Amino acid sequence: MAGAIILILILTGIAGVVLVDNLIKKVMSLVILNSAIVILFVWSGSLTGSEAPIMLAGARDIVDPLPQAIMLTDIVIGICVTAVALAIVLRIYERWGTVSRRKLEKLMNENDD
Amino acid sequence: MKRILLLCLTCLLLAALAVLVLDAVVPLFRSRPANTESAGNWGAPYQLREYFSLHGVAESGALNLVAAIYLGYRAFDTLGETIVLVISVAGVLLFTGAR
Amino acid sequence: MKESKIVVLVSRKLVPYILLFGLYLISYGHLSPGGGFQGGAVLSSAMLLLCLSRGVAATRRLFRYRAVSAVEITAFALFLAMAAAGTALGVSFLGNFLPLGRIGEVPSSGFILFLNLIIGLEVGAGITLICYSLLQEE
Amino acid sequence: MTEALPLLILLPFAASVLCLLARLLRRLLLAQVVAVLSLGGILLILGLLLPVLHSQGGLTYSMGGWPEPLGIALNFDTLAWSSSVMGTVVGLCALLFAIGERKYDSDFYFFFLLLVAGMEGVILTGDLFNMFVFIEIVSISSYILIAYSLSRDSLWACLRYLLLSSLSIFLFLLGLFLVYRIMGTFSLRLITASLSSAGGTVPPAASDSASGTAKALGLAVAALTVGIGLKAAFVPLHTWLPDAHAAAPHPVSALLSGVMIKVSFLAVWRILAALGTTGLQALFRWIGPLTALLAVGLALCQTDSKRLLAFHSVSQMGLITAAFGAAAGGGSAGLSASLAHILSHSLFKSLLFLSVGAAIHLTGERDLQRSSAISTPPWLMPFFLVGALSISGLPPFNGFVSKTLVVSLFKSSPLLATALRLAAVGTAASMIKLSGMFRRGRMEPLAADEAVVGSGRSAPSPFFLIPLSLLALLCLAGGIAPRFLIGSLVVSATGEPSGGFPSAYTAEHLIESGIYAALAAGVYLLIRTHRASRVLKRIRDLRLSLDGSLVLIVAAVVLFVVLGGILRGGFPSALFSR
Repeated sequence: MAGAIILILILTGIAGVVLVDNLIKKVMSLVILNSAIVILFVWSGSLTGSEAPIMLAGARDIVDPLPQAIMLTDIVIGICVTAVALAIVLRIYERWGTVSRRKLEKLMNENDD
Repeated sequence: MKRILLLCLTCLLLAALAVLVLDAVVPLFRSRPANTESAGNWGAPYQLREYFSLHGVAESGALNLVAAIYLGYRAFDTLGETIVLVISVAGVLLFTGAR
Repeated sequence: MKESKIVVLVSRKLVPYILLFGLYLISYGHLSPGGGFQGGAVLSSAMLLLCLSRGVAATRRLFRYRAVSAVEITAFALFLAMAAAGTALGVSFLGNFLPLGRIGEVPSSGFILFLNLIIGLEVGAGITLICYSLLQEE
Repeated sequence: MTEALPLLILLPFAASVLCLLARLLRRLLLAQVVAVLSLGGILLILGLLLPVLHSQGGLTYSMGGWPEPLGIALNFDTLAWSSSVMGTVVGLCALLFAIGERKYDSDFYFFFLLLVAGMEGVILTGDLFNMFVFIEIVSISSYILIAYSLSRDSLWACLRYLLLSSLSIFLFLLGLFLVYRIMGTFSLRLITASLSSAGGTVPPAASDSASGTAKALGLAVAALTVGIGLKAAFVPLHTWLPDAHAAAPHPVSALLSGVMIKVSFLAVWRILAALGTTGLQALFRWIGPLTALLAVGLALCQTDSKRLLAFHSVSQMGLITAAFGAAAGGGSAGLSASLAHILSHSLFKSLLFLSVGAAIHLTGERDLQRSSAISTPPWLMPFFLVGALSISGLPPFNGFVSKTLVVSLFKSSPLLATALRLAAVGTAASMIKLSGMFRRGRMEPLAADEAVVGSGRSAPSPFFLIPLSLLALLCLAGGIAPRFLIGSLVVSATGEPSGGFPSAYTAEHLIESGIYAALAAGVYLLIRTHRASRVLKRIRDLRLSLDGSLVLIVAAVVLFVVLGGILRGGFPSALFSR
């Protein structure tokens, strides 16, 4: 079940990045992809045990803590990339007044000539 | 016309990707080895987990094993992560002109 | 935009508790779920709440831009210093050079506690700065 | 001495903190001095590490004292040494050039230092997830540096690069997940050990069938390769590079084209060496010549000087990947040719970017059609000439040596060799086209900035002269004494016996390069005709849209999985025999 959800998230994310015209929505699709990766790692780590990796008395069958730890790093990096991407999109919007990929590329090609 | 072509191509590729991923990944999840000790030389995720649950607290002094890995065993990743944060903050400030 | 009294009042009362909760998450990060990044994100969410309810300008008067940036840079420098201190004290680069203490108490686990604090401040200040610059009012 | 290893990364990090401080205090000079000092310090440490490296073969440093499956280790071997020397030298030259340009504030040096530090990290790290972190440091700082001028083209190029790169990083993470699931660790060294000790059998993963794991490993390698390969810019993944490298500030273009794409390729190299799938490596044998030929063809059509150079970066990456792929059957001749070309390309391409950048900086004109009327200062010409001769593969420069090595690998397959030779001719022809920039024109430069023009007309600024002459001297030295300079490095990095580095200066190769030059002149005259220039314009206007290039990434993964599987020939058995 969880695997199916992750697959759907991944496919949605890729399709969103590729097919959607709005640049902000493209960035949002990247966020979806990143979340899918986070869920994938944490879910697959959780298959190995049944308790949280907090070693209070009696904890024995813990889940794999490594995926959780590295996903923290991945989440922060995802936030950073998203912030930079949004700042650039903001700047592009200020300059051209549009966030549509097609309009932007048309404007760029016209300006070239 | 171009857009429809792109749409079809994307759907086709996504389907191919899904098939490839499922084909490769599903066998990995089909079974879980019962005996963790039998896994060989760092063969599977089970061994690292085993090590952390046995020695993690004593070695790092933290009850929260995620924190023990995040800041103890793999602190170098965390160092890189803070640098990414600093860079992107400086970058956002540069792009939005808020200085 | 018109200010809503309810939003202003609730956020004003809520912000200290959110900050406190963030500090709790940071300082108990090695004992219970939580940690530097999570606590830092909670800290910056308090700042985001302030920005949204009172406006960025008012928040920036309360927490100066230069002060927040100084916190961020200091935290980053401290992290590097902690990393290098391991080498200097003969442990290893990024090695835990402080005594582990009694496991289960708050002052334990050597430098993990301090790194949690540093990262908490760093993440809190960093995300606050991003909020400041992306939420600028025209 | 191993204790000095983390300093290689820590030094630029600490310097970048000082740059941030310099921004707060508004002291530009502090940032510049600190940046130069930290890169100089890295060079010093690398120099001190060389004897240790010679006596011990390779160094390993465990971060925090945690041994490898638990923690992260830095692996330092000759490959890492030579590529970090390359990165630091080019970085230092670009840094001096940036100081000479006098238009960046201390933020610029902050990002620049972190870019260099990130590349050091990618080279040094022995852990796949840590590699991801450093790749993100490299990519985020390069996004920001590309868009640093906040000009129209650079913003769009930056966003384009960001979206493509984020999609590929997603694939990299997917590959990381599979590697962790199969191998249970991210450590490259342990993965290699585990795969080779398993011999023909599959590692003991949580699978019930051997072929299932092999398939998953194939997918993982393909995803990892595409994930980093986007930055290495071989053919289906090159679409971002011309825009981004052309739009970046000149020193950043030199660093990105000179070092970053090769560092990413070295990461691919490390991954393929550890995970050992010869199928993908054999695929590079075909991708390489294709990349070289296609990119040279596109470069000939360009009129923007920096875009033309950026396309040449792609085509030279084609040569590098071709040599890497030729090593798939075993034997280290391909690997050493690949590394030799990596080193020499980083020198001459950064030289070219910096000299063209200096010309643009001094005249304010980057379009070849217009700039031929404007005269550039005459002292720039020799530097450009060294770079142009070197990239065209003419003696006595380093490009000749390494290019000859690469082409001589393809003796057995005339088709691929012909493609590489055609690419060489095209390269030389487009260099003739580019040299139009440096001719004496009728008009004096019309730069808006009076101070800039003044410094161009009188004595050249030492901040331009020193990096340019250093790079030019290294190009010349690499060509005159290849065995001594490149050869010894390459041989110890790829493990070939010392007699194995062949000499390029045979009569046959010299005549061959003469023929290239003659043909190139012919091609140049051909593309100058009226009819040809219309065709070139039409090709130039064919631009792949953003969505198209995003689709290409997904297509590349599917292609790599399928073709890699086919070339490997039978999944389970041949997979682990490297």
